[in-house]
Amino acid sequence: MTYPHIIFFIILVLPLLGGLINFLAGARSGPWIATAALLLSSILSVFLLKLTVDLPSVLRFTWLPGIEIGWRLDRISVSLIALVSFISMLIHLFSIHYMKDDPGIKRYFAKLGFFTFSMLGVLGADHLLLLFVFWELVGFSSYLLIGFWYKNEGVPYAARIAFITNRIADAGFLIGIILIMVNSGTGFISELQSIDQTGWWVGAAGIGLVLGAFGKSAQVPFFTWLPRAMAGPTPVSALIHAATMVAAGVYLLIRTSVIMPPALVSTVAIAGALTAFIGAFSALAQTDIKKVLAYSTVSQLGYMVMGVGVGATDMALFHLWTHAFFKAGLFLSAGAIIHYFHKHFHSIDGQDMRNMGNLKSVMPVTQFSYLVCMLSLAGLPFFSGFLSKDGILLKSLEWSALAGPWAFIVPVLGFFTVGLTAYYMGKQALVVFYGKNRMETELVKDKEDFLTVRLPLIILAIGSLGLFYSFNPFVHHFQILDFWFGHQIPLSFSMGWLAPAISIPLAVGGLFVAFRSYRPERSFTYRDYVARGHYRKWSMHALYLDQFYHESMVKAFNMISEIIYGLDRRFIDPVLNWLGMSFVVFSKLMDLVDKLIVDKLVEFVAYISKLGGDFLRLFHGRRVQLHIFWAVLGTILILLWINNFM
Amino acid sequence: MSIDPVYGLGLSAFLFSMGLLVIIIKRNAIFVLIGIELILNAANLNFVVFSSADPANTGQLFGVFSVVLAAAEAAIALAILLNIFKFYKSTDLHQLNRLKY
Amino acid sequence: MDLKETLSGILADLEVLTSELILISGSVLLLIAGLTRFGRQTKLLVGALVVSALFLLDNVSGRYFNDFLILDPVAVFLKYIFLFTTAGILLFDRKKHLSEFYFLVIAVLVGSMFMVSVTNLLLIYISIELTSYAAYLLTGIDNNQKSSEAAFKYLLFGGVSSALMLYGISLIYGSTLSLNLEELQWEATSAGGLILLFAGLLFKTSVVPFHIWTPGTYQAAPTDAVTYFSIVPKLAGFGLIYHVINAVDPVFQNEITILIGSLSIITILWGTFGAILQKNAKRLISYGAIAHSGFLLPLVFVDYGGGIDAFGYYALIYAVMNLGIFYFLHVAENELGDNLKITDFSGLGGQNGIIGASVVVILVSLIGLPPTAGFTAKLVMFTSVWMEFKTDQLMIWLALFVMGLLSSVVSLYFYFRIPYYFFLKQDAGRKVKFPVKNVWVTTIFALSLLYLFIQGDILDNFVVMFDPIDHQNK
Amino acid sequence: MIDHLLSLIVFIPLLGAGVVLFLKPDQSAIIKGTTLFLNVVQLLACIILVILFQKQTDAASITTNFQFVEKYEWIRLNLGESLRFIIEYHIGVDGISLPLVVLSSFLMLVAIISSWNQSKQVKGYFVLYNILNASIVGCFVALDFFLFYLFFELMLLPMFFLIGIWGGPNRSYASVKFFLYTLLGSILILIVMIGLYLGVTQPGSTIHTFNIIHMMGTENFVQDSLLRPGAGGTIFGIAARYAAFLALFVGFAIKLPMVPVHTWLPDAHVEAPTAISVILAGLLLKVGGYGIVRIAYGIFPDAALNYAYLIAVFGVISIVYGGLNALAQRDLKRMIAYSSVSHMGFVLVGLGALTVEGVSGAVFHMVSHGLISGALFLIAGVIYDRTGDRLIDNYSGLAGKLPQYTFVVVFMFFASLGLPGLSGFIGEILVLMGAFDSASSNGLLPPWIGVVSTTGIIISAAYYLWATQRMFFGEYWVREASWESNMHDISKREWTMFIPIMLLVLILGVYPRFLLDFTDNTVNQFVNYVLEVGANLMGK
Repeated sequence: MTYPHIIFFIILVLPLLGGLINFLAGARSGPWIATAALLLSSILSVFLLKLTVDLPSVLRFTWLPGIEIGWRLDRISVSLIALVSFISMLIHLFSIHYMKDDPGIKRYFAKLGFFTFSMLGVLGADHLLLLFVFWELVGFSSYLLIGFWYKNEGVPYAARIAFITNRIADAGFLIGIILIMVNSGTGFISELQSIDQTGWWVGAAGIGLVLGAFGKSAQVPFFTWLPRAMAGPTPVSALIHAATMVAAGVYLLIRTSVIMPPALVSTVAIAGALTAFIGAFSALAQTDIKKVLAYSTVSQLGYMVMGVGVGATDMALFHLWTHAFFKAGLFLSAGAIIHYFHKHFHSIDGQDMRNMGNLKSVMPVTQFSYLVCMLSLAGLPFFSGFLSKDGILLKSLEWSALAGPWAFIVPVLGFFTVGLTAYYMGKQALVVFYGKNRMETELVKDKEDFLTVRLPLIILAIGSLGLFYSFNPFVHHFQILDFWFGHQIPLSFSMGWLAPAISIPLAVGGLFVAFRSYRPERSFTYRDYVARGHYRKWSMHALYLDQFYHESMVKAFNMISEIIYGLDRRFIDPVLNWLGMSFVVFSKLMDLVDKLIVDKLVEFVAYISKLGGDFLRLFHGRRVQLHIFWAVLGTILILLWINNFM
Repeated sequence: MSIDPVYGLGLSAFLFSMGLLVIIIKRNAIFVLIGIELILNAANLNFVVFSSADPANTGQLFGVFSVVLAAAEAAIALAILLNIFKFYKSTDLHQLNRLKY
Repeated sequence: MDLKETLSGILADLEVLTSELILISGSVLLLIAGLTRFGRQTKLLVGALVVSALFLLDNVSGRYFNDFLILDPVAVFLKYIFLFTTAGILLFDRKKHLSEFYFLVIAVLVGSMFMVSVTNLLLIYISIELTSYAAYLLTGIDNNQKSSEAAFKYLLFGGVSSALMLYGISLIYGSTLSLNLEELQWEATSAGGLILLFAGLLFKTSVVPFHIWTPGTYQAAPTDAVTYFSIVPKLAGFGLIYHVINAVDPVFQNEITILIGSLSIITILWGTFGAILQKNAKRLISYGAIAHSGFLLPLVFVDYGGGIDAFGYYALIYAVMNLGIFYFLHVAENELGDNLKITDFSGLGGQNGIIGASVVVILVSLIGLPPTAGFTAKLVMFTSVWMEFKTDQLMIWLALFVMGLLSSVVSLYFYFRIPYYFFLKQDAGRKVKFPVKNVWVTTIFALSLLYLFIQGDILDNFVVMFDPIDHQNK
Repeated sequence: MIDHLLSLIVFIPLLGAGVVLFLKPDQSAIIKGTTLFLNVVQLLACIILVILFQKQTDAASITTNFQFVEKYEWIRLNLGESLRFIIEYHIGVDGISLPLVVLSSFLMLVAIISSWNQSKQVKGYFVLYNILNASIVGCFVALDFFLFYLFFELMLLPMFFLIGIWGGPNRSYASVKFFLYTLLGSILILIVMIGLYLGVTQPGSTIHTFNIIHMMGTENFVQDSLLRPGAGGTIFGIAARYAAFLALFVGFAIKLPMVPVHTWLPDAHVEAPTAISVILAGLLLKVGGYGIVRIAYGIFPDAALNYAYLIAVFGVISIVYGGLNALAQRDLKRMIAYSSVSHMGFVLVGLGALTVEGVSGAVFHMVSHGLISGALFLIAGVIYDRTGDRLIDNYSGLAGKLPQYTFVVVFMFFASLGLPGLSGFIGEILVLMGAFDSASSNGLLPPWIGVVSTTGIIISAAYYLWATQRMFFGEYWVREASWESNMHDISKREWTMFIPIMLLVLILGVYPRFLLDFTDNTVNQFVNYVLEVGANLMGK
């Protein structure tokens, strides 16, 4: 048990202990204990980072006879451990405010602690099996947290769909793991390079791993559960469905992309790009503040997966890092808004953007951090988002140049999504914070508590500033990154300037278009914006507002996004339901077969024997002479039978 | 002059089948008993006919024993029949159906 | 052979028959005692008689009364069983006609003892008739309407079958001109005669064509009479079949084996499937008894060495089982009234758990499940059938093997209806408590079945002495 | 006393039965007390057994691997001079049967606590209960086929009455069905037993024997026996040895239960009282599995190799079919019963794979399923005691009213669907590894078996979560208002049942070598035995 591992175990166990102690302690002091535990573990993780700066420390032990598993702390895992524990600490802090008057607060913090524990386990594990153990625990804790308010209608269903979708992906993941363990003899991630990759099983195992990653990181076929997971408390969405859990899939891809065959890697790239595009489009038509952020997460994850696909694993990791900060920031500000509405305007739906507006007057700090994170997400220079996203786009350009003509779809989708992202984030910022207040009643001035609300928002906002990572805003080579992720190979792009040249105008253009249609003066029209179902009526409104050129672009946008969204709501999601339903119908059939055929067989045998009984009873009638007759007949038969042998 | 044994056997076979017929057909219990006696006597006849060929004449010995036993059987049968008559007031076999299965 | 020599020979051989002689004279004394005031001690007298017969029965084997009487270990073993059963009958408490009843019981006993030790045609006929006549009277002993009707029907059926037998014997005599079966030559008339002889034997052992009388008679006759003639004459009949087949043995072809095999299969199936719908408890057990005769028949017929040992083992356990189950029915009749329906048992499980448990043990033994001796009996029986199948490869033995196993599954269904109503059905109406004496006797029967299972090899020193008499080299 | 430890473990409950027999029916407290005390003594004896058990024995092969062996001559019968056979009281325990013995005495203890407030005919109940305990433990330790068959049948009688008298509404149908199904299976086993004991003699003598170890030795077969390896004989067209193996396999598969012959399980479970369901699911199913490993695989290794693929296919069918059926159930207990069918399918796949991971996974899964399904039926019992109704749709939102109960249910449901960190996952992962490994190592199973059985974990997730969602989440609502009054949370008595099981499930989940160290050595020898001996027998 080397020295770093002792510290790692302390970091690992602290959140769990914090959660348990809080569960036992009173409702007042419990949450603070949990947050303190998280603070301690994030400090320790920074200290751990310094310890493992040069050589990774490995610990191995036999878990099952003949199977050895273990932990490995190298630069990537420790830095992510630091990220997760830091973000989780901020979320804990915010949750104290957010969940103050909720009866189940003790249960909430216990579950949050359990989640952080399992997430850290995923990051520390070296053996695929150990990773799978914590992988499932992460899925389980997300199920618990999504279904936290189990009394509300639709929440348990959302939790169940989330867990089952994850479960389906994890089944594929498990098959992949077992194939690797059985055929290559070792399951250690660090030894994946060394195994010989001939044999049919490598492809199948690769697909399994990709399946697992796509399930957890909500990529194309599996992303339907993420918007539904918004049913959980907002800090939960911030921590799990923005910063950490969904990133686990990307982390897995980064770790195991080594053994995947090249064809598979390029499909991953395309899938990532596609998800980015679909996520962005679906976010356009949303009215619920959290749904917009959820779809934007899907789209950003698409970027990371695309990054891994095109070979820019370090850029993808960096995007994961920055995305954790600004997306958590966005979600927490959304959480602050929802909490504000919940406290003051109980009757009005706190999540619907249509009755917000001019909230900047009421929540200045939230508005500031929201703005910073939003711009970082949109990818404007001087912000962290720009650095990481453009790194990926640059690499995708270079990759597509090498990969061949068909590969250009990836960068095209990537750049197009930059514009879309800028558009819907700009729209959301304008609609929520600027313009006039769209509610009947007047906004109530409410001073947010500094420590539990403002501090996390400010920290996250700072975290998503560009200069935090590199002094020169345009150069993708980052000194700070070296510190965090170890020595980076400098990006020697021949067309180093091309990516920013395309992405910046797109981002600014997207923002401008959003500004055009949701200027503060005009944002009042957003009040009766009715999307799903009556979508036609809304697109009409947008139509006469803008000139024909502009209007065709907007309507086209809405139509496609509505189709995409429709696609999601009517086809993919129902597919899973239908699958569920078919399971039920099919199993009802099975049950019927069970009752009809197999049981009836037994009854049939019983019936036959009863029939036999009846027939025999005839002989034992009452009249003796009949008996004698049968007996004599029997003897005669025997005599006949014998004499044909004589 | 000695009678050819075949005739004796033929007669006893005839008696045997008549006895069987009486047992099966007749309704009255006494006739059934008579039927049984007929078969027994057919067997006796057989014995006597066969013992003619046997120097030790064991057939006739057997005949004597079977007559004695037939008498014993008749005695027991009639005793039980008497008992039946006490209850059923008739010896008609079709009446004897108290024994439901 | 002058008279004096034969007489002295007879006198010398007489001491072999001491136990039978004691029984006969005792029974006559019994009748006389019945008339005087000693009547109350009849049970004691019968007990003394049986015990003395037991002591005087010596394990001797040989040919006596110049081949009229042939004793071998099988006969002696069966005699021991008969005497134990008679002692068992004493346990049944009987109120009316005490001395006449035991006189007839001893008559049947003596008849059966002779049946197992003769192969002479005349003595076969006499011993069968003696047993049958005593059995007819036993059935009618209670002198009520139902039992006298049953007695008369039993008599008619028995009379016809013994008449057929006599006719058969006359044919056999015709072909061999001697009363000794060992000289039988295998040709048309003697074959026919043998089959008719079997008619009488099958009647006694209630095997298929001649079993139709069993359910009616068992249902109507008094239970202790039924117990007696469901064990002693039946086992004696099997003993006699064994001796007849041994006497005629060398002449046999495979056809006779197939005939006997198919008869036993039909008997087993008839007994098992007949029992399924029965409502009356005694009638149900009678069908079970038919099935058991089906199991016993092949054992006497199997010619590989172990068959007869298996028969000895099965016969003893069959006797104990039947004594046990009929004793319980006898006790139940005293409590719940005559003509016992199975449904009458419902709800009794509550108070009298112990007697219920012992009945379950006895029934489990009748089915042939492990913890009881019934299982070892069935195991030993199936082993002999399997060994026989291996020696002469006749498919009939395999069929018998499979049918036997299937019937024990089905037999579970109908045998378990008694405890099913006893325990599972609730009928709070009647408060019935079995007297302690009866409970303890039933438990003894159950425990003896369990003990026979645990200590299987006490039979060994009985059975091991079975070396069949070699009939051929006199 | 040490070398009679095993007999002690088997006969303590019988002593209990004897003592209870002589108590009067109304002394129910004393009856329960003695039974509980004796069961605790039995558990202590088991713990001593575990302590003294040597994990690594230097035994050459599976047949000499047994410890605590006791062998006395019991019955010596001879039928004619040609057939003398001997039945011995021969018991012993090895790596595979030890965990099952400890599991049975532990679950029996838990079931006593669960049947503590049984009020109807208490004396009869506990006499039968003790006999059941003795016969189950006897089954796991018997090394003589006759003794094994004796305990195998002895188990049926108490179960028949326990379900029949103390069961639910139409209990009589369920108990008769249970009895007939299992008896049919045991008849098949009886036929093979007779064939075997006629064919096998003690080494160096002509006395036939029932000893399983001798039956495993191929040299002990008599020359003309049908079942002698290499003997050409065929029955109904199949080679004699293969036909015997199939008969044994079907006989035990009925008990397992395997899919086509499983329909007795849901009825028996729905009607059985809670405590008896725990024993039925926890132990009786394991006897089936154990029988296949010890008797069917042990005596006919060549047939086991020949039919390994068939067994695995039936295992997979059981997994999927059981799972789908569980999804369709409206009664909680019936759903759990079908989930048992699905889980035992995993055991079959593990046994079919015949790799070290597969078989140790199967044994581990049997123990873990015993614990988990025992707890699941206790859970169903908790609801049933309170409201007398088990339909899932009659409840909603119980989490609010019974928080502790919900915690236990979620814990057990996730243990059963194989959440890592709990024992269910270890069993499944080992079996799946065995299935995939066998495709490459001994080529018995194609890879698709592993893939399809992995879908099993999805289906189990589906029906467990659907049940939790309908019963425990959402707004609080109960069908009859009358149930409101006794909807109290888990009582202290019930916690004493749940805590030990949950602890064991957690310990086995986190540190499985706690159990696998015991079974590892025996499983290795077992797999080598089956593969080597089987292969050269098939060759012959």
